[in-house]
Amino acid sequence: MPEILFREALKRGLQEALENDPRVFMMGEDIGEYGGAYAVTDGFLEKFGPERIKDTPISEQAFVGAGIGAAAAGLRPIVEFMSISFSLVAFDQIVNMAANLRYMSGGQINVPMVIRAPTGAGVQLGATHSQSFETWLAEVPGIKVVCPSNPYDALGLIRSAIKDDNPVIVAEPALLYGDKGNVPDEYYEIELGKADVSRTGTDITLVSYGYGMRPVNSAADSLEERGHSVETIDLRSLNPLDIETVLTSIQKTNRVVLVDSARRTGGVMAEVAAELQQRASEWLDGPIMRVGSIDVPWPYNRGLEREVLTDAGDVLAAAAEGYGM
Amino acid sequence: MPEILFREALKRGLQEALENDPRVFMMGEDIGEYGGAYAVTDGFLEKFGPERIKDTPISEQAFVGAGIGAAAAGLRPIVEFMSISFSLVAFDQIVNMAANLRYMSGGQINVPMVIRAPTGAGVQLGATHSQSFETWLAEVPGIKVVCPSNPYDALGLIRSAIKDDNPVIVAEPALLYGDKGNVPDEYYEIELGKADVSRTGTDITLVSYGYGMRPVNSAADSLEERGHSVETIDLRSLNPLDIETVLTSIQKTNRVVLVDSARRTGGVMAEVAAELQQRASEWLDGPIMRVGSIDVPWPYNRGLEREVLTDAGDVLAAAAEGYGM
Amino acid sequence: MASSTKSNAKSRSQSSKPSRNGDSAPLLNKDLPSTVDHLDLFKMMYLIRQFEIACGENYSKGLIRGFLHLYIGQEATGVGAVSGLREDDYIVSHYRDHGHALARGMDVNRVMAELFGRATGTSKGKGGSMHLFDVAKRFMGGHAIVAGQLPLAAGLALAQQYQKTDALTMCFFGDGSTNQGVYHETLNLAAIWKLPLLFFLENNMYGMGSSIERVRAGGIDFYPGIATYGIPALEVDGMDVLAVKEATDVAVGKIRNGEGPQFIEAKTFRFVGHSLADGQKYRGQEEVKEWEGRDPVLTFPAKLIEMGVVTDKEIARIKTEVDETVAKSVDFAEQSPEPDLSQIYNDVMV
Amino acid sequence: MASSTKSNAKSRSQSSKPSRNGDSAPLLNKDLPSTVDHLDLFKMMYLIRQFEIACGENYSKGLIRGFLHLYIGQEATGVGAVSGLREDDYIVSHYRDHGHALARGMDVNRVMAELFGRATGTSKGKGGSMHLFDVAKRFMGGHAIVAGQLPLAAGLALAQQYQKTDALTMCFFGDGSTNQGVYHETLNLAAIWKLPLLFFLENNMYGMGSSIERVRAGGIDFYPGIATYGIPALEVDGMDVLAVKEATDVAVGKIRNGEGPQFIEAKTFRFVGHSLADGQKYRGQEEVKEWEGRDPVLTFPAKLIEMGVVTDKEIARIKTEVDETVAKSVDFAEQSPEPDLSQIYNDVMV
Ligand SMILES: Cc1ncc(C[n+]2csc(CCOP(=O)(O)OP(=O)(O)O)c2C)c(N)n1
Ligand SMILES: Cc1ncc(C[n+]2csc(CCOP(=O)(O)OP(=O)(O)O)c2C)c(N)n1
Ligand SMILES: [Mg+2]
Ligand SMILES: [Mg+2]
Repeated sequence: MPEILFREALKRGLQEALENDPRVFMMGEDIGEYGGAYAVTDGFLEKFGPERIKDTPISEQAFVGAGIGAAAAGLRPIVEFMSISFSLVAFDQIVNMAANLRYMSGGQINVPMVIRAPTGAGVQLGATHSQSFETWLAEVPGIKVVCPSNPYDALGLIRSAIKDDNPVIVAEPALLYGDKGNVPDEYYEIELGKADVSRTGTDITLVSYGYGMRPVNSAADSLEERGHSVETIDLRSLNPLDIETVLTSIQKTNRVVLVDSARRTGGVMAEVAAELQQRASEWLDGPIMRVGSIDVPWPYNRGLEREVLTDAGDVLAAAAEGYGM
Repeated sequence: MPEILFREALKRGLQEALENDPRVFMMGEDIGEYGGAYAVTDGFLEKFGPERIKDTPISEQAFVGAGIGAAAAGLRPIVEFMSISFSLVAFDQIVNMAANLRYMSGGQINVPMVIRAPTGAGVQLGATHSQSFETWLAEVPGIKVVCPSNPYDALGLIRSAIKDDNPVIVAEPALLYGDKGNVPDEYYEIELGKADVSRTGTDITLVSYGYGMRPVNSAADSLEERGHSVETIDLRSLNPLDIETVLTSIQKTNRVVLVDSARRTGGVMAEVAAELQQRASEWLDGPIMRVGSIDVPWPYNRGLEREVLTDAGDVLAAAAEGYGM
Repeated sequence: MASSTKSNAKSRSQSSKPSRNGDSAPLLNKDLPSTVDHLDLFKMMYLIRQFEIACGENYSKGLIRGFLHLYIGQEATGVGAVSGLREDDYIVSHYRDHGHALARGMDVNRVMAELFGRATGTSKGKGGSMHLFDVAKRFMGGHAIVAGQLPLAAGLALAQQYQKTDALTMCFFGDGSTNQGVYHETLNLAAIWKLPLLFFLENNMYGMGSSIERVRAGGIDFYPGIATYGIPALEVDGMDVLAVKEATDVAVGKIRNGEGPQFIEAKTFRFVGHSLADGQKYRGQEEVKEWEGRDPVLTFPAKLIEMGVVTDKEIARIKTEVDETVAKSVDFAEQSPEPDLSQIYNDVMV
Repeated sequence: MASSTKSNAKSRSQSSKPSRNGDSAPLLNKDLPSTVDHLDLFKMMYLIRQFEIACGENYSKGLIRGFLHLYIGQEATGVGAVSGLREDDYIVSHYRDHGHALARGMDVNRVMAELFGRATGTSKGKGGSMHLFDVAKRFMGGHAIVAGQLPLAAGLALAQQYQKTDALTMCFFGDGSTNQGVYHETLNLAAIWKLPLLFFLENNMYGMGSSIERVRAGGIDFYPGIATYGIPALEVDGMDVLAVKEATDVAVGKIRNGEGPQFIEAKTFRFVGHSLADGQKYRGQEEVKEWEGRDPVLTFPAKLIEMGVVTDKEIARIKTEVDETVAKSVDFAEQSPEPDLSQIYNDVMV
């Protein structure tokens, strides 16, 4: 299988959709002439023209809302935030409009829209630019949220997201755009709402998604070096949340560490932990261990930021504390 | 102790502050000439004048931001949202500004501001007007969030909130404004971040806050009628979260039901459950039971809305399912 | 015709204070296209009025709940505006949406049933008064976050442009909503993309308890500032249904002609409180009385009779018919079933 | 003086395209108050330029990280504007804030240390380039959400008004930020409350890769539309430090005089990319070259020398001095300790 970059995988999925479905178009700040803040849409303007690659003003509320309207009218807009940190100014449109329209109208309106946004900390952008608001959006009934951790999933998920008839948020970990991974030339999709058992094992289950899979994979390597058999689960989708796959794994391993690269408090893993303990406490050899970034605004300084951000050491410490591994 | 209404308790706290501290002033939509959407500020304009009771345009971003600026300059603004559902349009100011300013400036700036907002469902306002965004704000480092369940707490908490040097959100359950309760004439405050053991018992602990205390209290009555001794805990503060008080209670009762009137998924009780199971699993006779409103957009129809909203029956069902009570 | 109508609309707007009686501006324009049926316009205005009165009554009885915002006083605006549209045009409204919905031809029974929260309602009882929808009629809501509907309308217009139709989107909003930033963002977006979007401002002088003067710099006229966005804007007397229709025709013509977004500001007034919870202590009753003197539901038929276009009898007949329609809609709503509890889980996702 | 300066500022702004050389507008106004020290203005502009160059170098070395937005080309604007303020006035800026911070007199060493993320930085290394603060100097940030700083500035001005001082707040923002709704909300709020707020627009023709023409209806001039809010607005040549100072003096005078908010639009240009990650494929280098011909750091001292106000030597001496200051600041930053990890938990709450 050819190796490609995370950003290239996304680009391939977007390009296919633009080529195959005339209802698909894109909107966002500097996605056209500038080529996209993270170069995902580089060259699109030349290829698809300004009607389908729409550079927008710095008006997130207006252009996200316009995406919702265009979707309600039967188009399939793909809207890009330059950072999920900027999605806050448009939260009302996403939460009150995109998510509620179908319900409030008694099922009359669909909003087949994709919202893409780089997410997460780790590149020293400071408190206002390093956030992970997909954890909030994942709690809103009416929208789906996915977050890929590698190029293969990025392509598979973006394909399914674009085909889905609901609003779908694709949170793209900014630290991963330059990561490489194998992606087949043959067409495939990844069903939204299905977790991936990315490594099978019998002694402990490590669960994460997005950037969090990096510390998970590295911690899994360390644990295996020490002779433990590790199962890793990549949630891939934050809403719907595939608790079943995690439950099944725990019934085998009886140990679990939940890992989030977003802040620890209140995030996705709080929900997973709350749900697991209610449904699987009998299977567990110890408490469900939960790891996340430290609950402070993101600091700029490199050393501080790295310390705040979840790393493999944190995962190992949790495995040790919870299960003596 | 004299009985007063929830809205009168809030009013008393606000009025005291306006009388005693010239740095305190209020801003919000229709708080002046109209008298406040829920009549909390009725008569204030006449008493304190337009400099201190500022009617604002429907510009939540601007006037919340202005509150932050005024607080940074040493005043003590109290800002009112007409509904916490409308806070979304100003989320950027609250989350990126109010919460981060102190950290980003290395401790140079304080933001002693209070944001008040009616919250919650139950009066048939439909999907856009019935939300409980305090559960999100409670996850943001740098701001405090409280949510009173009765007039006594409303007064004690608003007093402390106004005196606090941090941004404090006071989420006021809209369904409670007309509730009566005993409030002493003597001055008292309630420390932010301290839960209240509002009823002591030995068999089971029911935990909630805000409107959720209504189903909790009524479920507790039913359980006691059936001969169980019930402890109830009112969190009162969502950030900081007083897990210790809940832990202490569980060590005695060994049973717990967490109750939220906001949606079940991802809310405050997910965090409480995740934390409790990690720290108290040894004390528990069964899984931590979690109850919340159904995860759908809020419907308008009365019957549907009531079914979605957490009630005493849901609490009792959880006690039965989890602990056979 | 277009240009004469434009100046007509503008001249009529010199004073935004209502005149002492409804005579100062020509109420009937003989040049009107024959397709406009004056009786239909009256009938629709009267229907809305009676519908709203019935809503108020049933709110008092507790059969309608939540927030209820009535359109009483503004009928000429909504009816005149919507009468200028084609079936394939979209309409977007805010929470004060009954008038727009009825003017669009939404089923009276089903709208009333929605307010009663019944299964037969337009949103199966899930939306309520502030969230009316009828996609078949291209009535795209009913939106309750102030100004939140504006970008949605821009998106609908964007789709119409993208699909290379000459259909357009009409978006209603109130004076108060112009203080939301997203209003300005949408004006700009519509202008740079030349969207087929008709911004329709219903300036009823108040946003809840706030008179324009208290919350807006720049006074009570909004249309002059729209030039900043390069969007043509005009003002019209919102109490005069024919003037509103004329102004709308002009703007609609320009949009279909590919000239991009247009803006109409109708000066109008709600005769009642903001919602049923409003004691109106922020305004004097003289002001309300003055505007009530121009009530389109009274002055328009009076004028029609005076000019010999219709007879007393015809008006009386229409009223009887409408009264019956409204009464029936209340019966229909009352007799309709409540939604089944299983409906809670439907319509969240596709 | 005030009124003559006003027309002066306006006349200078006829063309927003840069003139082929810097001569067309009078660079030096003999009527200037004697308190303005031309050499100080030059020195500050040169300091900012050299500081920014040093930042770029240390970014390449990986010693400064995150997003880095340089002020190169816009020095005359920030220096001219800030030189018109008193010590008790507040300044609020956006992420392109180094120039404003230095012009305000913030410590060069500590600013550089902040960019290096060191414990000695103005925010102890927690804020970085986009989040500079110095409350003692009333420099209130450094804000990285586009337009998010505007309501904060309104609040500071509100406090100044509430406290019945005649101090004011100056808020910088870029052309791109006017497309955020909150900008409009703030203009309106400032106007209805008559806040002592000076809106200072640095129109550098681009918001990241987007030229104004592509993202704004209504063209490249912003100041005319401000009349909609009833706020006096004027345009000034942002490449001419004295013109900027004059315009600022006029606006500041009016504000202290109780006339409410004022608005200045300075036409300027960044000679470099939006941030250090910008390849500038969205614009031609001729345009950049043209503006570089008006580089205030070159044309201003040249003019001073030509007019005999200073000598070559004095300029050279200043440059040497500044070069040393900047070099020292880099040394200071590099030698400063990293913050202790315990600092993570400090400064979250009081
Ligand atoms: C963002 C937001 N803020 C506040 C409200 C509460 N609110 C509902 S209607 C209204 C007044 C709107 O006035 P206007 O736009 O003039 O419309 P009108 O009611 O006069 O038709 C307010 C403040 C809201 N729904 N949304
Ligand atoms: C709400 C928001 N959207 C997008 C961005 C990303 N962004 C940062 S600066 C910028 C361009 C701003 O341009 P302008 O206001 O003209 O200021 P300049 O950079 O030219 O000084 C953009 C789009 C942001 N920081 N915040
Ligand atoms: Mg109004
Ligand atoms: Mg710019």
